[in-house]
Parts: sequence; structure tokens; C-alpha cells
Amino acid sequence: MDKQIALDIYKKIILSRRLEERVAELIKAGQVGGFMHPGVGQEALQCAAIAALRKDDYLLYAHRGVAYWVARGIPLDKVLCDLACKEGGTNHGKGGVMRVVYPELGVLGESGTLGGCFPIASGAGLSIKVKGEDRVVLCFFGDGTSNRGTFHESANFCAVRKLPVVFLCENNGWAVSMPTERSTAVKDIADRAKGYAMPGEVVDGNDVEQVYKAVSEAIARARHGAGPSLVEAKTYRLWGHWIGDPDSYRSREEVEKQWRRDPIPIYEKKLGDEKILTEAIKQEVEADARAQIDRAVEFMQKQPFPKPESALEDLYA
Amino acid sequence: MDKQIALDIYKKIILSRRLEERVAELIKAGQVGGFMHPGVGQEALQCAAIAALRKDDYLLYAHRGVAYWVARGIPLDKVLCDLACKEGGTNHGKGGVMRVVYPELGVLGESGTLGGCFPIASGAGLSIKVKGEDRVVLCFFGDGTSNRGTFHESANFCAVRKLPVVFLCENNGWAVSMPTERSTAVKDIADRAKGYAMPGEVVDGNDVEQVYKAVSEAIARARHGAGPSLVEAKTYRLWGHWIGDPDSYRSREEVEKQWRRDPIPIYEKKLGDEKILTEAIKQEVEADARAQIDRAVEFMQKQPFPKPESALEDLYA
Amino acid sequence: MRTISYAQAIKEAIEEEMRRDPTVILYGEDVANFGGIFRITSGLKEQFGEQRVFDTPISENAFVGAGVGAALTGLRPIVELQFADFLFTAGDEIVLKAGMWRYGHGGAYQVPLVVRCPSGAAGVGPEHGQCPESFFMHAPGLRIVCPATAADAKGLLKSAIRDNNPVLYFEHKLLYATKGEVPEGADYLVPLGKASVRRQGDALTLVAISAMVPKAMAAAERLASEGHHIEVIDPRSLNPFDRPAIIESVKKTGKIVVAEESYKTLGVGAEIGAMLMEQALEYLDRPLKRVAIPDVPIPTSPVLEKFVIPSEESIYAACRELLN
Amino acid sequence: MRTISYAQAIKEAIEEEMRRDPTVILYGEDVANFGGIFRITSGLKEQFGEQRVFDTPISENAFVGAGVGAALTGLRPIVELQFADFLFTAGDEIVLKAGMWRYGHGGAYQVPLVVRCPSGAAGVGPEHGQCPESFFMHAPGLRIVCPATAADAKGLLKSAIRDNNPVLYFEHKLLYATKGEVPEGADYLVPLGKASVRRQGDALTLVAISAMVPKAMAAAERLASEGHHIEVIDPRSLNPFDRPAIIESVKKTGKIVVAEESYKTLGVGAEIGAMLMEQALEYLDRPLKRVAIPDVPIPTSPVLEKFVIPSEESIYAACRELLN
Ligand SMILES: Cc1ncc(C[n+]2csc(CCOP(=O)(O)OP(=O)(O)O)c2C)c(N)n1
Ligand SMILES: Cc1ncc(C[n+]2csc(CCOP(=O)(O)OP(=O)(O)O)c2C)c(N)n1
Ligand SMILES: [Mg+2]
Ligand SMILES: [Mg+2]
Repeated sequence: MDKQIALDIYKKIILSRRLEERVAELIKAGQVGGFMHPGVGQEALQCAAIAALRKDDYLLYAHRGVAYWVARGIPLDKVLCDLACKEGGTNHGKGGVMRVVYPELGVLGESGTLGGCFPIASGAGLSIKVKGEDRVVLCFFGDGTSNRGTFHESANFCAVRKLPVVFLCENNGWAVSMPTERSTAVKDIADRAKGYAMPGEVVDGNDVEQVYKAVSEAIARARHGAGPSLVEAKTYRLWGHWIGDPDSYRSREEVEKQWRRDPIPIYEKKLGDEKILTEAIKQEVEADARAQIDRAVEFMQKQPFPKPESALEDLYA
Repeated sequence: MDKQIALDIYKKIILSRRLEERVAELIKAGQVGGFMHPGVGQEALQCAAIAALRKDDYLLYAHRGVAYWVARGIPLDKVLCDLACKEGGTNHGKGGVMRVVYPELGVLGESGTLGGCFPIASGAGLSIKVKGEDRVVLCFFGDGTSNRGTFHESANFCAVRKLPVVFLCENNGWAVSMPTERSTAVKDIADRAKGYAMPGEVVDGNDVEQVYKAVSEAIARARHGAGPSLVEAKTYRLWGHWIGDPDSYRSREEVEKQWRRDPIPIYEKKLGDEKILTEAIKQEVEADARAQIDRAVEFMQKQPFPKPESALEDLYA
Repeated sequence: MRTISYAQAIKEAIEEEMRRDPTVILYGEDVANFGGIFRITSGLKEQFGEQRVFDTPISENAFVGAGVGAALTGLRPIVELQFADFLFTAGDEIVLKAGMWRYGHGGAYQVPLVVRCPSGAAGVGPEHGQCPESFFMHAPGLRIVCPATAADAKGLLKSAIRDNNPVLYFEHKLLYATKGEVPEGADYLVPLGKASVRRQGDALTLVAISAMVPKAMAAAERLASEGHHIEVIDPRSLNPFDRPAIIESVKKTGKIVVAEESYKTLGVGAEIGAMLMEQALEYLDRPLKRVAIPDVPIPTSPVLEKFVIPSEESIYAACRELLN
Repeated sequence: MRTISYAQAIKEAIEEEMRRDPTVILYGEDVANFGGIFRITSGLKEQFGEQRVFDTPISENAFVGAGVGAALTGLRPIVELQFADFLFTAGDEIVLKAGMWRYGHGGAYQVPLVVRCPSGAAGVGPEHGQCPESFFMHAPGLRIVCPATAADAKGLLKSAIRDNNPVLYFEHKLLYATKGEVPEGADYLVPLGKASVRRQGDALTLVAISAMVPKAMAAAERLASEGHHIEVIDPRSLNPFDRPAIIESVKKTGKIVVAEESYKTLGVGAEIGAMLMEQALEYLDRPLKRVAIPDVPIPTSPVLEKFVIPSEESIYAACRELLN
């Protein structure tokens, strides 16, 4: 893995984690309303996978955390304004932080119903194919969401038409209070790829390199006309389902144990061993993240709310 | 295979084929209106699979042909009246021949949208499980229908809850004008079972014994609490998609070739070799089928149409 | 009489009916181990066991359709959707399967299914905040229930569970915490199809649905203090729909306002307006007023949401206009 | 002017727009190799190639939703559903995705998608014979188009394809074979949102939708022969909905009948009645008449179907009653 890429991913992971922490503070302090499903523990796979995309590729992110947007390079100002449902964000309060959108970077937005992403991703793949482009679509989804029928239909549709779509499952062990082994009949969701004759691969989602490699390969296949792939990244949701979740449905021991697999120290050790990361760089990255977040929060706080009547805009083109 | 069962299945196959032929005549002659998707070529698997059921089991048939009803023992009178949308059928003209229903034999009816059967079948399985019964559900569907999302959701649902449901795919090579290899990304639909950690098996759908054995085993597993299975029966639709289909989308050679795999002569030869079927019995079976059909057609012809105002009945319980 | 919350009333109804009838089961996402994301069903799994109260995968087609299949075969399933909006993800199972299975099969089966649908704008945006009752009021075969008080929440849910038809039961998220008097005893039922006159008056008829009822009552109070005594009618169910109750009231008042959280075009107010024009035209002395969402999705921002969702103020203003 | 069928008109519209704009694509079940089960699209695959005209698996969620995704990313997909009823199998993709994607994302994208929906009772029963327009007229964000003549079938479809919003295009199965004059030339367009006055008169306003239009015209003819000159209005699209055209007519006639193949409760007639009660109450001198399906699913038997589907006779009778 290229050193520069490795370090970039690191920076984005740190920025994501710090932003997530700040968002949680803002919400708990009642400074912003809104709804956030924190991605703490899953940033490594999210940032690594998105690092494998080209700028003109399409992205369908999932509902879990801020790292997708950070990794894709959407300005933090905008993300925070969407969180606060203020002007200055990407959707003018229409969709909040669950519908961050960024056409310039192929960020198509989010479906409020889980699994709504799969057909949309397939359609973006169809566009690419029909227009003869060499772009790809990366579509994130959770273990719980893998049980929606839209997954099946879309996987098959992409496979029979050889559409350039990479399906990336973040298997974090839970869907709200439902553990994966009770929601999902198969041990490895990647095995479902066999039902569509597409490649399916399991990787450790807390290992940046594994994710980057598997997703890059899947993207390369898609880009060269070999059709869709399924990658399953095993990870864990370290925080509750949403900010404020009592998280009463799983044991503290389980969560404690998983904190020992927190991808950040793992990655730091690895980058340290490879002499990519020094204590000085680390502090610089942290300071830079803090500064970026401070600036963005300040920007957000100064932004106005949308005009009430603007609720009537943006429906028809 | 028990000789009596083998012969019973034979009788039902012949009765189904002859009834199908008669129905086609009636429709072509304009004597009944209506809509029929003929099952010619698929009767062997349909009759063999249903023979494996107990009387108190549940059946969700598919839209392909009359053999399901014949095999299950629904009186022909009723089937023909449903075809003609007359009184004396099972649904009083409300649903026509696409919604033959027979609670006494666990025949739950049919979904007009393909794939609507899977959740219904799952629900019947759920009832059985909750009530602690040892009944099972047999759910037929086509290769094309295997691509509906409801298949995925239901297969997973049945698997995680270990519901007694047998999913039986009639892979007849086509979905209207769409050949299976273009609609379905996987060669053997039975392979999709792996995505739900359930047994999946391919059988020759034109071989009565193979089908009977595989379905019986799947039923036995379901009955004993081992959960759902998927059986794929490879067969062929020898006639058009519906009576009147121009059938312009496939070659005559292909169809000709498949007529050489017509399950009836194959089964007759086998039963003959095993000395179960003699020429005399054969003629008796044919005569009996003809007589039954004649009587039923006559009954149907004498039945009245439903009263127009009865259109307002049967909606609410 | 004791006072309990709308949420508690729903739970009591489920609990009592499950105790009364072993064929009643309850399932949905997160209802068993977690007690539901709105915490209505906590403790029920412990009480009735994992076969009768269980969590499902995220598979709305399968589990709503399975509700139909289970209802056909002798159970009385109560299925919880996490948000009413998800009815659309199971559109076929709701409209064509639940609504039409009985009819299409000539009455051979009945479908005693209840689908619980948490509805209503609450800062959760276009796909989690709808009151989609009107879509389904158009569909033949579906009972549509939308209680506004704790007492009705309980009594109507119990009736819905005992009903032999599929019922979409809309529970408004903003009503969960509201409290009201609820009769004790497992025999307390509220029949489907009977409107409730929440307040009597003869100056104007105000029909209010679900979370609009408390807003309507507040508006009526204010109008009363100004000398206008209006009648507030809560239909409580939209199918069956108590048409006579509304027609009778309008014959007395000659004026009607409908307040609802549907999109305006083809919301419940449309049916009411047309019905009155058919059956009470000569009694109408002022135009219809529909207070509803102005035909846009529900925006996420509270500022925008407030603009589109009918308020006590907008209901009051509509009544005022007719009373002038 | 040349005379062609409604079916042919649809094909011409697709053909011309595909020729004009390489981003227009067409897909659905059996549309390419077979030319569609109603044989509308035969030859198009040969003309435009398998990338632009192709058959899909039986996966309505995926392929309708893919239409949205493709529309977001620069194509103009025309998606054929085999029957309009299957809109419910893709309920989420239609109502929440197609209808709300643009709004929920603050207008960042547009969704130029056309979903072709063969509608109407034709002996095919409850799940293949509906005219479900009214369900979707309630949904914000969806254009709803329902041509009644060959000329409109062509002109409206061309406009729908060029429109930047999602359009549900309802083509009535019983109209496919009907013929009419259709202007030549690829520039012939009929704008969405403009009603057509099919016949002028001042005795009564008869609004008729889709396959009800020819029946309404026949009824009007009969009434004319009896000395009653009624006005027949075909809205042609339900979103946008040409409210002024109906209101103006009723101001002149004072009487209104709405004929449609929707279920009566919350059918289009409900919206028309409520709108008139809001905006034209003082002009109404007779009650509203809604000629629609009596709130049951569509039975399969032709005898029963005939009983529930509005006919020339029932439209005539409704008008007659108001004219007496
Ligand atoms: C169709 C649908 N059903 C249910 C929900 C409610 N819901 C939101 S997130 C969630 C859990 C998702 O689990 P998973 O896919 O594993 O993702 P994770 O939350 O673990 O990241 C649920 C049930 C929804 N938004 N859409
Ligand atoms: C959801 C849905 N989509 C499409 C149809 C129309 N349709 C009826 S039968 C059929 C083909 C089915 O193919 P398959 O499942 O292989 O069964 P076969 O007809 O070959 O027996 C289609 C597309 C339908 N009834 N429901
Ligand atoms: Mg998860
Ligand atoms: Mg087939």
C-alpha cells in the first residue's frame, strides 16, 4: 500500500472519529437536534474503501457515521450544517444529516428506507454501462440490511447485466438490537455472492489494508467490465445504534472486548511499525482535525435556519 | 418408490395433461374466456411433489397449469367452474382459475403478483411452528420468480426461524420470453440455498422418482423441525406462456428437442419396465381421465354465472 | 379513573389480548429483546415467550406478507413496522395481499392481521414522518384505524386484534407520551367505525384526525372563549368510516374544516368534501377548508416541518375564516 | 390527418424520443426480444440495440429503483411495468424514492424517469386490472399522466420523457386498439397539466378519465340527442392537475359528474368534489355524482367486472339524474 495513501486514510479516520465525538457532544448538549447513527469503530473500513474510489465514481453510503463524507472529501462545514438542518449544508434542511448529497463527488444521497440504496446503485451502474464510461459505484450497507429483498434483486440485476457496482457490507454484528447471527441465516454474508455468480470476499473490516485491497480489486473488476462484487467487512459498532441509545440489549463485556479491536490503535501501531506514523505526525493530525472541526462548528453555528416557506421548494424540477 | 404411489402419480399426470388439452380447446373455441398458463411438460414434477404431501399440509401452487389441483385432489368440477368464472367453483368468479382455493386440503390460493407466494408460505410455516403442529408448507415458483426480492427475504426468514417450508423451483428455462440464463445470474438456482444455510438440491424435474424423493426428504426435514429447504426441478415449458402465446421468442428446434424429454413417455417407459404399467392399465387411465373431464366440463357448462351484485360480497369478514 | 399514556394503553391492549387468545402473536424489528424502538412492547417476550413475541430480520415484505399467511392459517398476528412509512416497502403485501386475498379467493379465508404503524412528523424527515393513512383508505379491504387518545388507543387496538379483517393501526409518535383516562378491565373495547364527538357545538364542524385532535381541541377552546362553539369530530377509523356522524353534524353547522396530517390532495378531507357535496350540499353555507400538508414531502428541519404540518394556529385560523 | 392506434402512438413516441436523445433507454420484462406482452415495443431493440432496449429479470424493486438511479446519473429511462398493479410491488421505489429523492436532497438531483403502467380492468382480476392512479395522485413528487386518445398517448408520452420529473404514465389496456388522428412529426407534444375539453356544453360538466372518456363521449352524444348539451372534460394528467379547467366549466354548468375507474373512496372524484366545495361552492346547484368502482377489488368474472366498472350506461344515468 502506498505510504501517502496509508497516511491519508489515517488522517481521515482520525478526523472522522473526532468529528463523531464532537457531534455526539453537540447532540447531547442539545446544541443541534437531529438524529445520528454513530460510526465509531467502523471508520477504518469506511475510509479505506472510499480511498479506493476515483473522484468521478459514485458513492451510496449507509446510515452509519460521518466517515463516508469525511473520506470522500465533502467539506465539514456542509456536513455540520446538514446535521443542524441549517443553510450552508448540502440539502437546505430538507433531508438533514441522513441525506448528505454531493453531486461533484458522485455522492448520490441516501435512502431513508434501508435497502433502498441497492436499486439506486444498480441504476447508477446502468448509466455508466449505457454511456460506456469506466466509472464504478460503491454501495455500503449493513448486515441487517443484507436481508432486504432489494439486495437480492439488485445483486442479480447487476450480475446479469454486468454492471460496475461494488456491494460493501459492513457487518458490525448488530442491527439495532438484533445480532447478526439471529437476523441472517448465513455465517458469512459474502457467501450470498454465490447466488449471483459474483465474487464474494470476507475481510477484517478493522484492518485498513485488507479492506483497501479487496475493495480496490473489486473496483478494478467493475471498471474493466467484469461486473459486480460483494465484499463483507467484519467490524463492530462500538457505540449505540443512535446517539442516546440505551444499548441495553448487549453485554458490556462484549462491547469492552470489541474496544480492544478498535481499528485506530491497531492502525497506528501498524503505521508506526512501518515508520509511516511518528508521534509528531500523530499530534499534528490530531491538532489539524481539531482545528478543522472547530472551524466547521463555528461556521455551522453562524449559519441561519432555512426560511420556513422554502419547505415548498425543491420538489419538482 | 411405492408402486401404488407411482401409479397414482401416473394417473394424475395423465389426467392433468388431458385436462390441459381440453382447457386449451375450450379457450380456443371461445367456450370459456379466461387466462391460462399451461403446464404441459411440467406435470411430472408437479404431481410427484404434491404426492409427497400429507392431507393436512399447506400448498402454495404457482401459475403454471392444472396439475397442482389435480394432484391435490380438488374436484375437477370446481376447477373448471373457476376457469369459466362460474358458480360451482372455489371462488365464485372472484379470482378465476388463477385463484383456485381449497381450505379443506390446505390450498391457500395464489398471489397474482409473482413472488407474493413466498411471504404467505412463510406465514403458514410460522403458524405451524407457533401452534406446535407437524404440518409443512410446499411452495412452488418459477425460475423467473426466483429473482423477486420476496424470495430472499422469505428464505432468510424461514431459515432463521426454522420454519417448515419447502421451496420448490420449477426451472422450465423460460419466464415468458426471457430465458433463465439471461434472467438469473446463477446456473443452478438451488445454489442460492447456500445464502440461507439451507439444503439446496437440483433434480431432473421430468423424472418422477427424483422429484418425489427430494421433495419427500425436504418435507421430512421440515416436519421434524430442521427448517426450510430449496429444491430445483429442471424441466421445460412445452407450450407457450399462455394459451394464445405466439411463442415467437424461441426456436422450434429447441422446443422440438424438449418434446423428446416429455415426462409422460419417459415415465410410462419406466413404469412399464417395472411392470407397474401395462397397456391395459394405460388405456383404463386414459379412459378414466376422459370420462372425468367430460363429466366436469358438462357440469361446468350447466352452472350459472355469479349474480352481478355478488361482486360486492366477500370483501370483509 | 386512572390515567395512563397512549403508549401504555397500546401495550395493555396487546398484553390483554395475548393473554386472552393464544393465537395472538407479536413480531417486528426490535420488538422482543429491546421492547421496540418506541419502547411499547418491553417485557412482552418475557411474558409470552419467544415463539409468540419475536424479533424479525429487516425484511418488511417477508414479515408483513407472513402476517397475511399466518392470519390465513389461524393466527392473529400483530406486526409492528418501525415506521408507518415502511408500508410502502411492503406495498404488495399490504394492498394486494392483505387487502385482496379474501376477496380474490371468494371469501374462502379471513385475514385477521393487525399492522402497527407509528406515524407522524417528529423531526425525522420524509421517509420516517408520514401519516400515510389516506393512501390506504383508498384501498379496498383494509381497515384503517387512527386513535387520538389513550382510551381509544387501547379500545380500538383490542377491537382491531379481534377483528377478522386486516387492520392498519396508525399510532402517532407524538401521541405516545400523552396521557388520558382509560377504563380498567379486559372487556373495554371501542368499536371500529364509530366517530367520537369530542366537543359539541353548532357553529362549525371540525373533523380532526390522530394528532390533530388535541390541536383541534385547543383551537376549539380558544374559539369558545371568543363565543364560537364548534363541534369537534374524531373519526377514529377511516375504514369503516363513520360518514353519518359527519353529515349529521354538518347539517347542524353548515360549515366544515378538516384537519389532518395527510398531504392535502386526496387526503381524508377530499373524501369528506366530496361526500358532503353528494349528500349534504343544501346544508353547506361556507366553502370547505382543508388544513393539511401542502403536497410536499415532510422536510427534516424542524423549522420547515413546522411550516408544513398543521398546527393549532392554522386550524384556528381556518375555522376563524369560516366563522367570520 | 392519418389515423393510428393508441398502441402505435405510444410506440412512435418512444421511437422518436429515443432517436432524438441518446440518453433515453427502455426496459422492462419482455419488452426487447418479445416486444412487450402488449406488443407495443416490438422492433425497438433491433433499432436501438440491446444496451438501450433490454429485458429485465422479474425484479420490480430493482428495476424501478434502478430507473431512479439511472435518472439521477444522466439517463432518461422509460421503465415498463407489465401491469400497473405492480406499482405496489415497487411501492418504496415509486413513492419514497422516485417521488422524494429530489426533495429530500434539497433539489441536488432531478429524476427524469417515466414508468409505463398498463392499467384497467380487462378480465384479468384484482391484481392485473386496476387503475391505481389515485393512490399516486396523493403522493408528492410524482407526475401522473393518463391519456385517453391516440393523439394524447403520443403527445403526452413525449412530454413525459422530456420532463425532468418522475412520471407515472398510465396506458389503459382497453384503449390500445382504439384509433384516432395523430399529427405527424417529431415536434408534436401535448403539455402535462392541461385538460382537454372534449365536448362543449353548458348543461353539466362531466369529467372523465382514461378509458372513461370514450364512454363519456357516447353518453354525452346520447344526452345531446335528448337535448342536453353537456361538457366533457378529460384532465389528461392528474399531477399537474388542471383545476381551473374544471372550476371554470362548473361555474358555467353548476353540475358535475366524475367518471373514473378508481375505487370510489378517495378516487379522483373526491379531490374534484372537495376542490369545488372549496372554490366554487356558490355555483353548485346539484350534488356531486361520482361514477367509480364501489370500493371492492376488481373481480375476475366478466359478469362481475361489468357490474363494478363504470359503463356508458352508468355514466349516462348519473348525468340524467342531475339533469332531471
Ligand atoms: C426498510 C427499513 N426498515 C427498518 C428501518 C429502521 N432501521 C434503521 S437502521 C436499522 C438497523 C440497520 O442494521 P444494519 O443494516 O446492520 O446497519 P447498522 O445500523 O448496524 O449499521 C433499522 C432496523 C429502516 N430505516 N428501513
Ligand atoms: C411481480 C410480477 N411481475 C410480473 C408478472 C407477470 N408475469 C406473469 S408470469 C411471468 C413469467 C414467470 O416466469 P417463471 O417464474 O419462470 O414461471 P413460468 O411462467 O415459466 O412458469 C410474468 C413475468 C407478475 N404476475 N408479477
Ligand atoms: Mg449492523
Ligand atoms: Mg419459468
